[in-house]
Amino acid sequence: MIEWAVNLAITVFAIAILLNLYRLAIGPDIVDRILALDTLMINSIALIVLFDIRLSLGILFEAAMLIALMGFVGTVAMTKYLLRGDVIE
Amino acid sequence: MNWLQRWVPHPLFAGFLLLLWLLMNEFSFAHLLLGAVLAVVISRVTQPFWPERSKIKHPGRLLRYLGRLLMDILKSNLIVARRILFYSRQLEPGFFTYPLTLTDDFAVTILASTISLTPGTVSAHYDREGRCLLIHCLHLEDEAALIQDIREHYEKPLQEIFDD
Amino acid sequence: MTHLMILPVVIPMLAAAWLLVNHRASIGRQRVWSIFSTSVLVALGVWAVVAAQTDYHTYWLGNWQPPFGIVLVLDRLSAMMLLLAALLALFCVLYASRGSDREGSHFHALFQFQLMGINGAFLTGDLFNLFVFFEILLLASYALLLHGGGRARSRAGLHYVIINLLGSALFLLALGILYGLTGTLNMADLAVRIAAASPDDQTLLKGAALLLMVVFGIKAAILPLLFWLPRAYSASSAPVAALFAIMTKVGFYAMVRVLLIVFGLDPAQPLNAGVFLWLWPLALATLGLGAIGVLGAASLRTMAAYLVIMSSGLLMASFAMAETTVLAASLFYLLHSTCLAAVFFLLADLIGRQRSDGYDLLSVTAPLTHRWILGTLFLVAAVSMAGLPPFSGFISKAWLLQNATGHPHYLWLWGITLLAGLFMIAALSRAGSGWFWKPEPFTGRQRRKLDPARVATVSVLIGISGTLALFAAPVMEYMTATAGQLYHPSAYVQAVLGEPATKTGGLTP
Amino acid sequence: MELMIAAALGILTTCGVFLILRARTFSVVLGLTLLSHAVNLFLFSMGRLTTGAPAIVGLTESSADPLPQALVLTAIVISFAMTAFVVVLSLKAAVELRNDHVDGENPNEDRL
Amino acid sequence: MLPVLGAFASWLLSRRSDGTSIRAHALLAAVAPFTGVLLLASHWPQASDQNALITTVQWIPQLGLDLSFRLDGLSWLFATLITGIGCLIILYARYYFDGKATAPRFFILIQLFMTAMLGIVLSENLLFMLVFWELTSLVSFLLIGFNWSNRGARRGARMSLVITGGGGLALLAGILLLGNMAGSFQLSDILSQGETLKQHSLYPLMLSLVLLGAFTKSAQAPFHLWLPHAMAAPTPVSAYLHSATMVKAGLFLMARLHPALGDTELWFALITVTGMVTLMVGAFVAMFMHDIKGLLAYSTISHLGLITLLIGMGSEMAMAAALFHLVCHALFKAPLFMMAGYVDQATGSRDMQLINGLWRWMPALMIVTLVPAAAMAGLPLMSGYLSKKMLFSESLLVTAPHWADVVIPAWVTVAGLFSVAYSVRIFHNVFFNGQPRDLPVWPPKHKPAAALSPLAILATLSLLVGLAPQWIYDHLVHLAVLQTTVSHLPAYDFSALSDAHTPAMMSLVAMLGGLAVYAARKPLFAIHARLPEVDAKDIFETAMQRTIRFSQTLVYRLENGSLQRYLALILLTTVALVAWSLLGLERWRGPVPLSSLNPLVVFGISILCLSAIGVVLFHRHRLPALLLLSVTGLFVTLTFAWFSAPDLALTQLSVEVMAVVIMMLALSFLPQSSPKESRFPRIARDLFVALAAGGGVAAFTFAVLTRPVNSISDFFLANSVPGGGGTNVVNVILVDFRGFDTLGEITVLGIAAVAVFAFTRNLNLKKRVAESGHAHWVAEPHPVILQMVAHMALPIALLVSAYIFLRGHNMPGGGFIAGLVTAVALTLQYMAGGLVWAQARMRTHFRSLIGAGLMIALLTGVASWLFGYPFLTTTFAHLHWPLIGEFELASALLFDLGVYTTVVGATLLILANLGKLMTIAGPGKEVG
Amino acid sequence: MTASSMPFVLELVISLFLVAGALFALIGSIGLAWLRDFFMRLHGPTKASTLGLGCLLIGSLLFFSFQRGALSVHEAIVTVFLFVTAPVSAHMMAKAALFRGVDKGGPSRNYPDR
Ligand code: NA
Ligand code: NA
Repeated sequence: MIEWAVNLAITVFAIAILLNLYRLAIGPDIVDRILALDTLMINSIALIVLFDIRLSLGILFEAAMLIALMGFVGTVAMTKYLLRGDVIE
Repeated sequence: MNWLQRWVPHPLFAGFLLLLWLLMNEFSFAHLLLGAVLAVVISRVTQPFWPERSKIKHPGRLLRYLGRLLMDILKSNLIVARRILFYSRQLEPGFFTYPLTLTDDFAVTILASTISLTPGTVSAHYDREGRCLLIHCLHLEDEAALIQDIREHYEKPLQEIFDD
Repeated sequence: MTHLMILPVVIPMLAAAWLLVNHRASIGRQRVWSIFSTSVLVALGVWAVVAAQTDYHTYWLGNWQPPFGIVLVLDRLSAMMLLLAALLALFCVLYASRGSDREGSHFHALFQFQLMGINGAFLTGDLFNLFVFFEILLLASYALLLHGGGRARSRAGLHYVIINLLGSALFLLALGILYGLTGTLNMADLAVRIAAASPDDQTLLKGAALLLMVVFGIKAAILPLLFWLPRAYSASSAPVAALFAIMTKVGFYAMVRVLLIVFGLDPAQPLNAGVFLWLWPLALATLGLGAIGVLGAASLRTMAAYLVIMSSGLLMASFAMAETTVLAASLFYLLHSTCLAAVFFLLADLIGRQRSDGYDLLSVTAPLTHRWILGTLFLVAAVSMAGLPPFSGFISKAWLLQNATGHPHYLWLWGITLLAGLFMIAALSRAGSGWFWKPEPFTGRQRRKLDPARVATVSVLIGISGTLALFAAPVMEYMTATAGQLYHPSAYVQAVLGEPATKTGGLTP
Repeated sequence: MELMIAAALGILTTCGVFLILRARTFSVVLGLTLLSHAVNLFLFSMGRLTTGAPAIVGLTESSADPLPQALVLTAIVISFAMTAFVVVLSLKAAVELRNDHVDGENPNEDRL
Repeated sequence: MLPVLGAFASWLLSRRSDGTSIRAHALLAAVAPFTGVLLLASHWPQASDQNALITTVQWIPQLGLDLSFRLDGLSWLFATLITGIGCLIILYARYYFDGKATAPRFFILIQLFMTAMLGIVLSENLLFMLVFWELTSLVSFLLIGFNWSNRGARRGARMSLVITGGGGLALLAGILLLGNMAGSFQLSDILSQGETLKQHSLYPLMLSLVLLGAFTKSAQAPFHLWLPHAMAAPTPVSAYLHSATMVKAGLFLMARLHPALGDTELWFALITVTGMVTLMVGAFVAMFMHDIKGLLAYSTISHLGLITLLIGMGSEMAMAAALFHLVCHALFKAPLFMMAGYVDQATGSRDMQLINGLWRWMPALMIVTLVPAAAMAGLPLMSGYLSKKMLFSESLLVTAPHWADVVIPAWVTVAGLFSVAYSVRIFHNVFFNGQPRDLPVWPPKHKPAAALSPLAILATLSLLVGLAPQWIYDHLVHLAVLQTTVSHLPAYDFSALSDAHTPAMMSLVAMLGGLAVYAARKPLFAIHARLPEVDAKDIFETAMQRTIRFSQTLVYRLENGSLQRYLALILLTTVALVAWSLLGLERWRGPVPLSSLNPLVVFGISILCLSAIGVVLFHRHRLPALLLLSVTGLFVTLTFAWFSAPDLALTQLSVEVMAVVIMMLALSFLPQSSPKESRFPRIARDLFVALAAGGGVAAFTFAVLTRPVNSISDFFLANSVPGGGGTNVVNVILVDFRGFDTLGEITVLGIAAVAVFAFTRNLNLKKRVAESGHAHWVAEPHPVILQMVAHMALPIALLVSAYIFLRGHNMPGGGFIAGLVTAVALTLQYMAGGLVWAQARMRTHFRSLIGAGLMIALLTGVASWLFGYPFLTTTFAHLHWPLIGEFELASALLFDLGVYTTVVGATLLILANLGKLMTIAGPGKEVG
Repeated sequence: MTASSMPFVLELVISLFLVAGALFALIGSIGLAWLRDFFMRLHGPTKASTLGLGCLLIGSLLFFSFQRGALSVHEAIVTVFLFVTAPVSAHMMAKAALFRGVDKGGPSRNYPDR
């Protein structure tokens, strides 16, 4: 049952990712794209976690952690850039 | 206690780090020792980066607050899901300003995060001088009721935790 | 296994790291450390040349046996290159220490990193490790190229960097193909496995060999790949450009090493034959273009850059002849051309500083001070560079042409080389007469002082050219033995892998 | 799957190469990044592709080839260093040359 | 013979220190050649012996280049001429340079030149001879450019160097071929192999190259152009180099090699025709020269042509005539040049239209000039008469090619006619022909009578030759002739010559015709003046300029500063070469069966490709392109994660984010978007290149993936735990098996950071490219809420990186990733709190951190020496301590610490310095 | 996967968490894709996706805790991290949007104008 659930979840997340990409592609504003990317990051964490379960490895936690950290930092950097024209000032 | 304060400026946080370390690793005496060392070293090294003078007076109440927050998140997520899926056309979004009574920046941060996490609202801007939060609401019906709700549910408890 | 072998990498790296840790040290102290480190490298180079006379020396890094661990191999070629690089670097660092190291930040640290990269590239016996050292030496060279700043440097540097990044990508592609088909990275092991590969695989491997030729060709400056060079070299500061004289030679070295060892083990059907087929016309065209560029150059630095291209063309063309004796001669020519190219870059600066106007532009006629000393230096350098007797230029060119006669198409090499020589004579005589004869005597009130240390550095470097000619016989003996060693890859393989190379199928644990 | 991977690497390479042939530094940097992705994936796939078998002793029965992974790791780091360098360099060039073209129009413009 | 060289060397050294009077210089300079003459005289017995005297010292045996000298009749003759005339030239120069500061330079150079010339004629080894050959070109370059402030001198010098130097290169090729064919460069070996050499298939090429060298040196048409312009040199130089010595080097070479290479049809055709053309061109042009030295130069060309013609005929008698005339020419041409110099210095001009009737002012000069001028005209009783008659008689003997038997005699007669005309002219025009006109110096300055002595001596010698030809021939020339021919002929019989009838008739015709032509000079000059003026120097300069301009254009067109072009070229070359190499591939698909498709992989890979294409489509809009690039990076990460490479996934991800942040930092200085610039053809070209490259990569991927491989990786899997002490094999490879790579990798990172520091240190940003927003109230520099969370995140991130660092040896992670996590967390502080705020809280300098990290890694490696192991050997131990339990200590961990430290330092150094560009820290202030 | 040895209830719970998480995330992404203006779109991802991932991570936590026989809280750390950072990301993005005047004439009332 878990396998079935995992596959379903993966499919759903894949659809979610496609929706994110759709938003990323059409924008219209750059902020929309950033938001889409941020969401995409979260959904990829989910994919990574699902890989981990599906492959029964239990070693992809750091990857999930890192995507979370990096996604956050990336989003902050981009928004700061939009706000200030610079990232570090 | 002077030396302790010098070595462990944020004992609470150091303890949190140690706990985190033990959760990440399998428990053993070696890890306890290592975790303690890391907690002390890291909290000392990062001390200069810490926000100034925010003191959590009642850690217990904070835990209770977080627990309630979790439930609210769950509950209101369902509401938002319903709105997004079925009523997206009827939504009447809008901004409103929430006047703050909290003064501590850290407390305000928690409040703003709470507002963002609870569905329907996102805090968009914190005006430090004007002492207010700019909030976007997915479905803005009654502004006053919403402000009252936030004040009762979240701001008051936070005020108690940080107690100023 | 002597630890001296790793020192050419460790010493400069240690020096560089130390310079970074003490980044607040005064420039004087930085110079002392840098010069000291470089001098140690010269001593190590001498040791290496002496040690390499007897046999191959290998060094197992991390005590892991090849092909699993990375191995350093010291043979005659790498020893000679180590010594050459160290000597050249010593002159460059001495010259730079007269002031140009102050123009930007961390000259000496970057310089030492550069040496580390170069020496590592010479020593390593592992193809991926070669890639890593290439990156080190390239990145350091990017930084050194831009040392001092300025518009020209920025643009030339940008081009140089981007082209070399493309080169690095191609290098990795080639490495991927090699690993994907043979499952190993050690050059000796690769040689064994490539020789034993199925004909079908060998076709793909030949593709990898050509990719590598392009990669090394970019660095060594072969015709359609070299257009980054003139500006990059002419834009950089004099001591850096002088050090860069060895950079194209690193490309050449890698070409020789990889094509002869990795793709040349099977004497019946060496895979490198296909590469030589292309290398030959391209290198000849390079030689020709270099000659045209020398004639068309607008400044002495640009001219020197084209001289570098010319010498690269000649080196690669002679290498493409795939004969032991020719390779020996081209190695001798390598020594000569490296020193002389460096001399020209330094001379351009030396002269430029003494001219009242135009720096080293050929189109500008400006009075200069110390006409006699500079003129004499220029004359001697030009004579040697143009291949006129009695300096190393003549000796090396004559030997090269003479040894080339075994090749069926050697007359092409002869013709283009000699024509290039004529172009060089025309260009250099034009430059020299325009600078030293044409202008009025210097009348400016402030007589610029000629830095005796800089002059001495350049003079000694020129002196090397004379010395090379005077003691040509023993040097040629060394080169002949070196070329012989290179055309005997099975000995290399045996020295590295410790068992007869005739065994096919590679090694498995 | 091999065909799919090959096609993907081909597309990545195509995109990267096309971008490095553009006339602005930023596009070139983008292209180089894409190209390095392609190359890294290529080198990685040269150890053959396996799923669910990380090269950790004792975790699974079979194991992926660890060597290309180590190589790619090195390559990633190096290309990161290079990217940082190129970005700063193109910034410097853009500031000093007052435009971000990589095409030199006048060959004599900055010979000196 | 070595003392001669030794004398020069020591002389050159002593020369430097003394700067006294010109007399001392000249005296000193004369010592060597005079000694040389004496030495040569003393060696006459050996030279007259048929066997050559050979001395050899080995220099470069590999090259066949030995310091080897040969003294035989031919070299003796030339050496005597060189040293003898050299003495007189020095004597002449003593007066010529009187009171000039440049005299010492002249004496140095003339000595050097003499050495080189002697080297040419005395070398036994042909390569060694070439050394001297080129040396003469070089020194003559310096001598012609002696008056360097004169434009003509510089141009003339360059021209002569290019032509003779070029000829030298051809000669080098020829000699190398010759040596290769003969197996030696020693003359004795070569001369003994004449037949073999002539049979060789490369003989024509070799001969052409050698002759090219000889012709350029001896100013044979069409390479004669340099000689007239070499007249810019001081007159002693012209008298010595351009009449007696250097130009004779080519003749010497031809004579020297004649026994080995001569007597073939090719030899005859090449040399004779060249000689004939030169003879005529020189004689004809000389007639119309108004410059005395110009006339002499062209006459020299003509005479050189004549000698060449004789050598080309190749018979014993012709050879005898050639060498005899060579001696005669040296003896009469040198004094004529001296006369020209004398007149030039006295009157300040060399124009014969101005100089007239000097006999009244310089009667002595007139008298000493009479003999050589007459000899040049070939008047009876003069040396020139005899040699010309020899020529005429030889010309009659040539019958070999059909055309030659009439053409050559007629030709030489006409040339003789011209030579009479110009000889008469030089004498008559200078000393008679009315009054001088507008001379710059008037009245003419006089020199001491002794200044005429070298002229007088040479004139006397010339006269002697005319009077006693047989004696001179027997004692000087005959020995030389013996060396130039194969057979051993009896001595030339001059009495037989005087009986010959036809030559005498030809002489008479030439004489009368010459006088007639001279008489008709006025209308001839008028006709000549109307002809378009052709200045060889201009032709040469124009040709030179054209070549240079062509080179420049070509080079600029190729190296046009377009990175795109360079890259496209590289890529096309690569594609073409690789495609060529794969032509022989039988099948792309290897034996390994294809694996089935997984929908997840299809999904991921598709998005990877789509996002890459998206980057291309959006590339002109910076920020969206960057976002799409992030997506690409993310999916590369996911690919690594899926295909069993967790370490790679972690690294790729962290690196990606850092790279994007860095790009964004830089982006604020670059234009936010760029206009559409490329036109369709350009895009099509780029698309083609890109598709070709992509296709290549795809093809290789497919080909390799479907083939089996036997990798060395099993060793790593097997030895990771027992040998490296870690279960994460990738990490063990990184810190142990291939730790050397990692050492290099962090070095690269360190260099990049230091370089970024160096670049940004003095970067001046004039303007800030910020967008003009209308709502600055939201754009606080450091949003409070962000600050709070960022600060909280730092210790947690540090803890996580400690975790990742420590377990990296056994699980995915390691120093590099840990370092990046730390760096990212610290970067967050910079973003949230600002550069100044964060920098104030940093307790170390990043550069020190980089250095320290590198040193930790390096010293960990060095430490293994202490235990007698090679660099970077690791060790590990499982320790058991009470209470703590069992734990592992690996030296690799220390190495990894170095990696960690370097990564943190490098990343932050880059970020902080990029960040500082727009802050109050500003340029100039160091950050990190 | 070692699901066979797992108690059914646990399996069910884990599956529920996984599927619920996925659905929440999907709703968030649907919101992102379909809602009318930027500020509305901002709500979906910051909450629904975060919660969805939270559910998923709890599922994973349960799965690996059972598999290893010990509490595995790594996922919890990720969850906490996400819950802490998501509001800040949203805050920053909202600021940026306000700064740029995104969707100024859009459906959101009381658009602040200072
Ligand atoms: Na990212
Ligand atoms: Na977020």
